[in-house]
Amino acid sequence: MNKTVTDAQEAIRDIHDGAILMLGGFGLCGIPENCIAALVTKGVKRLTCISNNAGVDDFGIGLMLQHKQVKKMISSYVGENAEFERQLLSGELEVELIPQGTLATRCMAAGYGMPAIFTPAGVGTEVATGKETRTFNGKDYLLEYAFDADFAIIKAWKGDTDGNLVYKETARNFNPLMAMAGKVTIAEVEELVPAGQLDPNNIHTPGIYVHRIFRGKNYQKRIEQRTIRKVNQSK
Amino acid sequence: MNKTVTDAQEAIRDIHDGAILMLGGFGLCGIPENCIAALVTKGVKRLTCISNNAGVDDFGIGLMLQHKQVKKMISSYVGENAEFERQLLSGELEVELIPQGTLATRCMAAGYGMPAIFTPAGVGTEVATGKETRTFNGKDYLLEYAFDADFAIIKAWKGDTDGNLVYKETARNFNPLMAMAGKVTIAEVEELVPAGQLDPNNIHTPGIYVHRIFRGKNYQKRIEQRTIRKVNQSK
Amino acid sequence: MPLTKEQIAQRIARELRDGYYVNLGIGIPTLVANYIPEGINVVLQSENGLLGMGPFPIEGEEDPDLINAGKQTITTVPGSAFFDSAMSFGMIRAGKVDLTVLGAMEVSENGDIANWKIPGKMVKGMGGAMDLVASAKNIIVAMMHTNPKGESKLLPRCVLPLTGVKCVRKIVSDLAVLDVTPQGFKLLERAPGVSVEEIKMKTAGKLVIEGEILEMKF
Amino acid sequence: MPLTKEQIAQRIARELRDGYYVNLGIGIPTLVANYIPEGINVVLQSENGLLGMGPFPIEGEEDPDLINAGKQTITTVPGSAFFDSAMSFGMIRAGKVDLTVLGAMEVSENGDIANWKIPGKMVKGMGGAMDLVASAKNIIVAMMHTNPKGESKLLPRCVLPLTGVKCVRKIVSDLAVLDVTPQGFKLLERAPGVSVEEIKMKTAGKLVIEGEILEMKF
Repeated sequence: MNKTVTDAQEAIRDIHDGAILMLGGFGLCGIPENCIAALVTKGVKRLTCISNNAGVDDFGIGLMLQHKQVKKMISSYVGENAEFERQLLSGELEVELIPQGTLATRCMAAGYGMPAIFTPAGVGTEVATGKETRTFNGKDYLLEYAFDADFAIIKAWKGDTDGNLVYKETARNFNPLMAMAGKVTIAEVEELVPAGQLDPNNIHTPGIYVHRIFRGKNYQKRIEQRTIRKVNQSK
Repeated sequence: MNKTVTDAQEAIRDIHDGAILMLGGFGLCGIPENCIAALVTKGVKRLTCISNNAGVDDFGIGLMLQHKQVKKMISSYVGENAEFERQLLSGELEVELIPQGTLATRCMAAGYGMPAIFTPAGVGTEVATGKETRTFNGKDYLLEYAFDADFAIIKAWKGDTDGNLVYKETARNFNPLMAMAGKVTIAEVEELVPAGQLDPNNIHTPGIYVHRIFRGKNYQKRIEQRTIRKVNQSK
Repeated sequence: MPLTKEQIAQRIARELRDGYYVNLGIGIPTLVANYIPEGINVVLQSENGLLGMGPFPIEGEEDPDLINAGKQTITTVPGSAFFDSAMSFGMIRAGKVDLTVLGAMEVSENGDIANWKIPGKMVKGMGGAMDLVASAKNIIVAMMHTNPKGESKLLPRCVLPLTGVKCVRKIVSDLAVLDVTPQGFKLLERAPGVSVEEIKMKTAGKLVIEGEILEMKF
Repeated sequence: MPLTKEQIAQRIARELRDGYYVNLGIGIPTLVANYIPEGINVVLQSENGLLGMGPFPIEGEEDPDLINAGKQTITTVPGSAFFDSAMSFGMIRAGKVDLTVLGAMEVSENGDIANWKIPGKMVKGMGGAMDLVASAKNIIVAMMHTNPKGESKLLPRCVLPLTGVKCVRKIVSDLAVLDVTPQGFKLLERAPGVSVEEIKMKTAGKLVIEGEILEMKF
């Protein structure tokens, strides 16, 4: 069940104007750098992007914003991103801000064939506006629907030719959830190995969820908040 | 955050008559053998057991049935178990049979703080009797509630003193789901190591879900259907 | 001659397509794995938490931690992955499994299936069958055309408690291959030496016969 | 003297109990990790997918794949575990996290909190805050008692869009420690040298004062 494609360009070949995309990563950690670059080069437009964050001005999804490829962002935190703010305030960009756990669980729901889930996040806030509320055991929950995305574009640490994936540390974040949720799932990995070389006990995303996989190149892996302690400081 | 206890007896010390238990395993694969033996010795009664199967006549939960400790079984498949059938037909044992995926997902829902989930399993069948049905995108789903168990009793392959767990092969099955779902979760493991010795990328159940852990002894690991092929047979 | 169980499995195996993820139920469906056509790559899912199920082990290599949903000892193939039961049924519900093959006690002409309970007689439980039939995109039933008493198992309506409704797409019995269509059971092929007349006689549900019905070849 | 940010963190750290799983928000809450009392073992959860967060790395050991929810480079302690965001918020929703410490722009006397949006001015998003406040068993807010204009941030009702309702249990500000009770903000302790009078003046919401209010000691 070989799922390999040569590169990002081939992997995203059929992503069309107006597509709904999920993009993995938390901040700039674990983002599909190669696919984002290829989407910018391809110049595909009017995208809806479901992603926890919108990158920074000159990296990650920020690059797609710079090139005005994004019609709508569905995110939980859009942080420090001047171009994002400019497009938002000018009305060029539509933005739906949703709680991070809701974002994660709506991805999981799609991957698990659950049409909707209940979460207490946002009850009593403007997030609840227009949503169905339901009480279970005296606590209120919002009904939130599974996402319906055309493509999930994710980044893993290691992958095999069958599409099995392993993530590294906190670069896992939304990647395995979105991997399960896309109608077509595209995975870029730092290391691509033949099927059989990953420990089947430690696969984070089984290959059944992955349609295309390739080894990415020239990862920058930028750090947003480089924070260090002095060597003699205990904490 | 040391969660270790000395043995099964100490681990189950406060399991009381009438308690609702979850017990991990699929058939006899990955069942908490030590805890089951301790429950039999302790003689605790009127238990409700949520477990995919009910063991065989003389092993697994079958032992607890033999000693008439079980008031109610919630399972998906109760297979070949003469004593089970006898108690069921005589009315001694209450049984709720539910679809396997529903069982799994109701455990997960408890562990993920979701009060209920939607599944299409059982729509149009007697499983749907008395349950709320809801249509999403033209397909019918049943509303199924998260389980509410006093204790989850599970078996892992390796564990560390902080309660982090790793399962082996298909002995994983319901164990990680039940681990998340118990008010008190008791894990028995084949190998217990100091915190820090398991790869944090490959933890199946994070220690936050586990309250007590101990190294089990004398595992029998019985095989229900020993099936082999001849050496020169390809399949 | 009615098909043997092996031939039913062999016929079903011809429905496999390259790249399929397939869930095979207990009994005849398990045998389908022995007849996967040359050049066709499929991955077998076992709902107890495995993708990439391999053949049964050779003697001495049985691993009690490695079983299929029928609780048989098995092996894995390269590229396999283990996961928990929630993810397993998650991928089933999400339609990631391309084909499900399972047995049945009864199938109705509108595609209902009954295979988990005989009231007052048998109460083993539905296991994962209700989840599978509620979600699979493509369901093929492998079964005998009649029960041991000679009564048809292809009915206008199921008598036994249902496992799922309007879900079966195709039936491969010992006598015939049939599609479940809005018009009823559509006869596609017959077992070598079995007449259309015999199939008619042994099918209680509505049977649609159009044109010549060819014999299966093995 | 009002407390410094470090002192607020230090005071909050005294609320930690042995065995707690704790989620620390961005800003002052992050500093709480520096003051965990001797003999108290806590495990820090970072909602981007980590249990067992350790201190910041030393120079040269920053790992871009290892960050906290504030996107800062971090390290892990022995016994740590990584997981995806669904499990992370799953354990939060299921009440497995014993204590959440986060910042606020406003808190109301009934425990409502606002900390994610200033209409027309700031739209960064709620991140995980709404999930945390909707589910945490015990929420402590770390904040300045007043905003830069000197206006109270402890209000009868929040003016800004809410993050969560009736969820805050305790506030540690630069001036005081207060519990949120059915009667309103109950003053428990005051910063060294800060008078009850000043706290009264700077608390717009209902303030409950019973008996002598002791100074915090550092």
